[in-house]
Amino acid sequence: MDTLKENLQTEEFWVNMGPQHPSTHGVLYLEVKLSGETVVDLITHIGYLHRGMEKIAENRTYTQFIPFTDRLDYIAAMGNNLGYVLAVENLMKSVVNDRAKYIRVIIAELQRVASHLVGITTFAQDLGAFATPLFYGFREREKIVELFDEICGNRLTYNYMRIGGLQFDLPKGSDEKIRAIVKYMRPKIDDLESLFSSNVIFTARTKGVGVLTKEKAINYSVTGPNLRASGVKWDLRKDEPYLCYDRFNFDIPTGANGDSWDRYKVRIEEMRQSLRIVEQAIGGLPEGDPTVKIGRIIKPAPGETYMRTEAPRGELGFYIVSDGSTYPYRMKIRSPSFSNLAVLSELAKGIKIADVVCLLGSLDIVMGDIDR
Amino acid sequence: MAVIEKIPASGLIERFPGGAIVLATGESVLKWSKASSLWPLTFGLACCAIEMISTGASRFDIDRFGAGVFRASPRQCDVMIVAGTICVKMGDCMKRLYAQMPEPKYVIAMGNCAISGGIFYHDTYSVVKGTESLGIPVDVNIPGCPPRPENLLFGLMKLQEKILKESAASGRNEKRVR
Amino acid sequence: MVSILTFIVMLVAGAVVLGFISVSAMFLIWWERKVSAHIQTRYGPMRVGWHGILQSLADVIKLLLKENITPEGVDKPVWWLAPFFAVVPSVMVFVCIPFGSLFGINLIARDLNIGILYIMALTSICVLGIFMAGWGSNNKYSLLGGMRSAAQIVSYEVPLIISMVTAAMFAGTLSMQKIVEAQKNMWFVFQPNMALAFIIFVISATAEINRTPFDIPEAESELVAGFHTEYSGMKFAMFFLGEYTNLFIVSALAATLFLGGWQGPFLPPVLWFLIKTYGIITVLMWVRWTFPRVRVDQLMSFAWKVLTPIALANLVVAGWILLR
Amino acid sequence: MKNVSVDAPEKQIEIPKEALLETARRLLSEGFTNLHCITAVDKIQYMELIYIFYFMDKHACVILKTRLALNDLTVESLANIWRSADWLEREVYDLFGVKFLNHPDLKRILNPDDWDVHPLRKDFSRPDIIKKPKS
Repeated sequence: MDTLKENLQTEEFWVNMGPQHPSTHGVLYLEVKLSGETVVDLITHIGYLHRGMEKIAENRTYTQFIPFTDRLDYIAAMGNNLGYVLAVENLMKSVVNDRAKYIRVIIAELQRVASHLVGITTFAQDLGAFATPLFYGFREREKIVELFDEICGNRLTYNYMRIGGLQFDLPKGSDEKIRAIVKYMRPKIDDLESLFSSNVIFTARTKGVGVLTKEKAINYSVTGPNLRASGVKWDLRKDEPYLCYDRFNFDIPTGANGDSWDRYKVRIEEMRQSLRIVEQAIGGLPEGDPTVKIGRIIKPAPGETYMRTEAPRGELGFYIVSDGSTYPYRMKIRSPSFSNLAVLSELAKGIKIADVVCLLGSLDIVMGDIDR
Repeated sequence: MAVIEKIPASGLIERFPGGAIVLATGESVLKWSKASSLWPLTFGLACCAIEMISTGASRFDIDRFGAGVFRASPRQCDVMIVAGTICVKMGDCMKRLYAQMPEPKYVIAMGNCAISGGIFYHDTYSVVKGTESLGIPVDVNIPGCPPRPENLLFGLMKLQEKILKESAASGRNEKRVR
Repeated sequence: MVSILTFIVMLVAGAVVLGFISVSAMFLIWWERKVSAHIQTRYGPMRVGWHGILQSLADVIKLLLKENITPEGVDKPVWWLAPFFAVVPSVMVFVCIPFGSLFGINLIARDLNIGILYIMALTSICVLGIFMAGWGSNNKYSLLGGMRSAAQIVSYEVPLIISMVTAAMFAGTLSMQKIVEAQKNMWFVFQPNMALAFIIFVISATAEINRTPFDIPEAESELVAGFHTEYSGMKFAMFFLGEYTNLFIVSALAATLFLGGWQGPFLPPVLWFLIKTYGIITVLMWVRWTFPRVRVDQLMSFAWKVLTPIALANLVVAGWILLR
Repeated sequence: MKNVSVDAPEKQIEIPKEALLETARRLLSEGFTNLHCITAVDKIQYMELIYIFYFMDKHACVILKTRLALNDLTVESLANIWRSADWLEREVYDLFGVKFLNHPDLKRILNPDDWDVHPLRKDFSRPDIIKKPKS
């Protein structure tokens, strides 16, 4: 036995996950040091989708940059549109009329539902439930995408919000369609929840995996559903209401343990709350003309602004420095996934390689958002 | 082992009466099989990847055309759907992935970014200006930002047409990196 | 003269078996794509033939045409032999699977009197193919996949064999044909402790053939494609062939050992056998497209801490029932 | 609409770069536990670093600004206090070339490791960049 022990050697080895890997949500590159199945060390490499958005912003007028925000977090393009136009409006101190605000809220919340549907179902895909939940999620998402397609003419990159309002008003009859979507979506969300929550394997794979404590989450500046899953009741829609979120009733779901299960649960619950907001907003939709009133050339006074909004993946901030010209002098995009991903390498240490995939899926990152 | 260049013993078959017909049928069967079983590589780069998944999902269902088997390993794929912006850092990985695919292989450039850099053509320092500028030959370009799933399906059908037109043995002979 | 005739019969039988295996595997692949598609509310292959029935044929011809890459740094003999090791044993198992009878001929190549033993011996070799593929590929994903597969199959073989032994005990024989005949009056699955054995058998068989929720050797979201990451073209097709042949075998075994094999009223025995087998296969597919994957440590503890004790207890109960 | 703009003057503190670490520690002890964002602005004559802190329970926000001379782009790192600063500082280093002292792992994050340019500086140019014609 002793000679066997002398002759046997174990070796830790590095495995490269990505940039092309089925579960890295795009082009993330993880260097994982494994001892058997257990992760000893994990190094995250990003930048494989770095498109230089911040440099482009310096060479585009304020309006011209709106389409680029679509391509940041491409699963929730409307959320980015909204964050950007709010930041510029904040810089210009311009006010938007009520109808535009309500429509923005409706659109942003429907986008949140669509984004979480993708987030949850890709998470299930990462856990090995191959394709079925993903396709269910996409089937449901298709309803919302279809509506957006009708409203603004594109399925994924909308370019709908404008500085000072919206590109178009809602087309005729869309409030009925939105109501129908809310009605359709509620039982479907219950379905999805029962598909996952009542599954023993799903529960066993997610509970207690990748625990992110409250303190750590704040220290890493993790935001969005991931922060709330760690038990911090923090949602900009409630805590620093922008648009007209203060007029609606909704709850902020929080988790208790901050594990993958909680992150999934919080997202499910958030979808329900979003539908609640949509329902209230569509009920109280004021009359008016939400289309843009500000002229084509936008020239904010010199100054700086930082505006953050609650995008589906967390707090999306735009730091805009204006020098008084039609081009921004500098634009920093503080993207939620960037900070959310930073936590991965610490949480991954000591867990199994299969759990890394689970953890990554539960953080729900989008590479376009991280690399910009 | 090389690709099967042509039907084995084709010279011999041709000498028999009616052999040419057999050969022609055989060749069209081979082309048919290549065209109706295009397995794509799971290679989502950016925004277009979401539309690629949508194309695979219930509503559009790329599997109807036999192209629904998304393989994660480049060794088992036939077509690389370049779905998204190619960045400088990713360029080398992409070349390697393309080289790792076995012949015959095809490339679909999905979206403007994959064709030319698209919306990121100007003013940026880290975007490769399209798939072809990396030296990867493209069979079908699908414009759009992102193209709708219908467009991707149409592009796939165009690729199938192209395969059915070319001779069964055609393959590109690049130097391969293994 | 007789020996030549026997030889010809053997050749024909071999050709029939091989033909059946490949057609069955192709059908199963198409069936799996259709089942999964309908679970996912889509159609699946539609364009080649009626409802895409020729899809697998197109896939196979295409894979035959593909370039066969041998990556640098592979352990060549091991790498080349692995696909054969994955396929050949499962083909050999067909020797003693009782398909029933057609026009008075018993459709079983050889009714070995140690049938179950023979099958178990051969199915254990399949893991060798997977492990060789993992080891020879010079790829860390493949290596991990191969290691996982070895650990998994060794663990799940224990409950699998124990549950098969339960059936053999009730039948009082190891011969497959006789086991079927022993179920003439009642299928084994209708006895409570045999029903338990059946469930254990199906679970561990799912693990044996690496299907979801136990598909950790090829776990796509972790290991890209697991042990066959580096294989292309025909070698990859052979792994697929092996996988679907194994799927057929375990379902056929479950049908034979617990569901009365080819026994059944009205319909010809062959049809009964195929209905039962494909029924079980469809259930396994349903499971595959519904469940997530378990983690490797959960998988192991489930085998050793849950399945094996239950199977053992079940065996003891079966012995007590028989001795009573 | 409650204004979440942070450009109100009382929320901005401009400090010399030597005082950064000390100020940051004081902010932490006062309850500003969340270092939300770090960024830089190339003001051509000097480089401005911007730190955004949040006190989540009180909804308070502080923006720290510090100026760096172009010939001395070094500043003390906060990554050992706030883990979120780790990647954010690496990003600033990558895009602007500001060196953070005592950073645990200061290397490029977005751009390829072998680059020696810092693209978000105003004087950055590369021959392969195609300028968009101004309309």
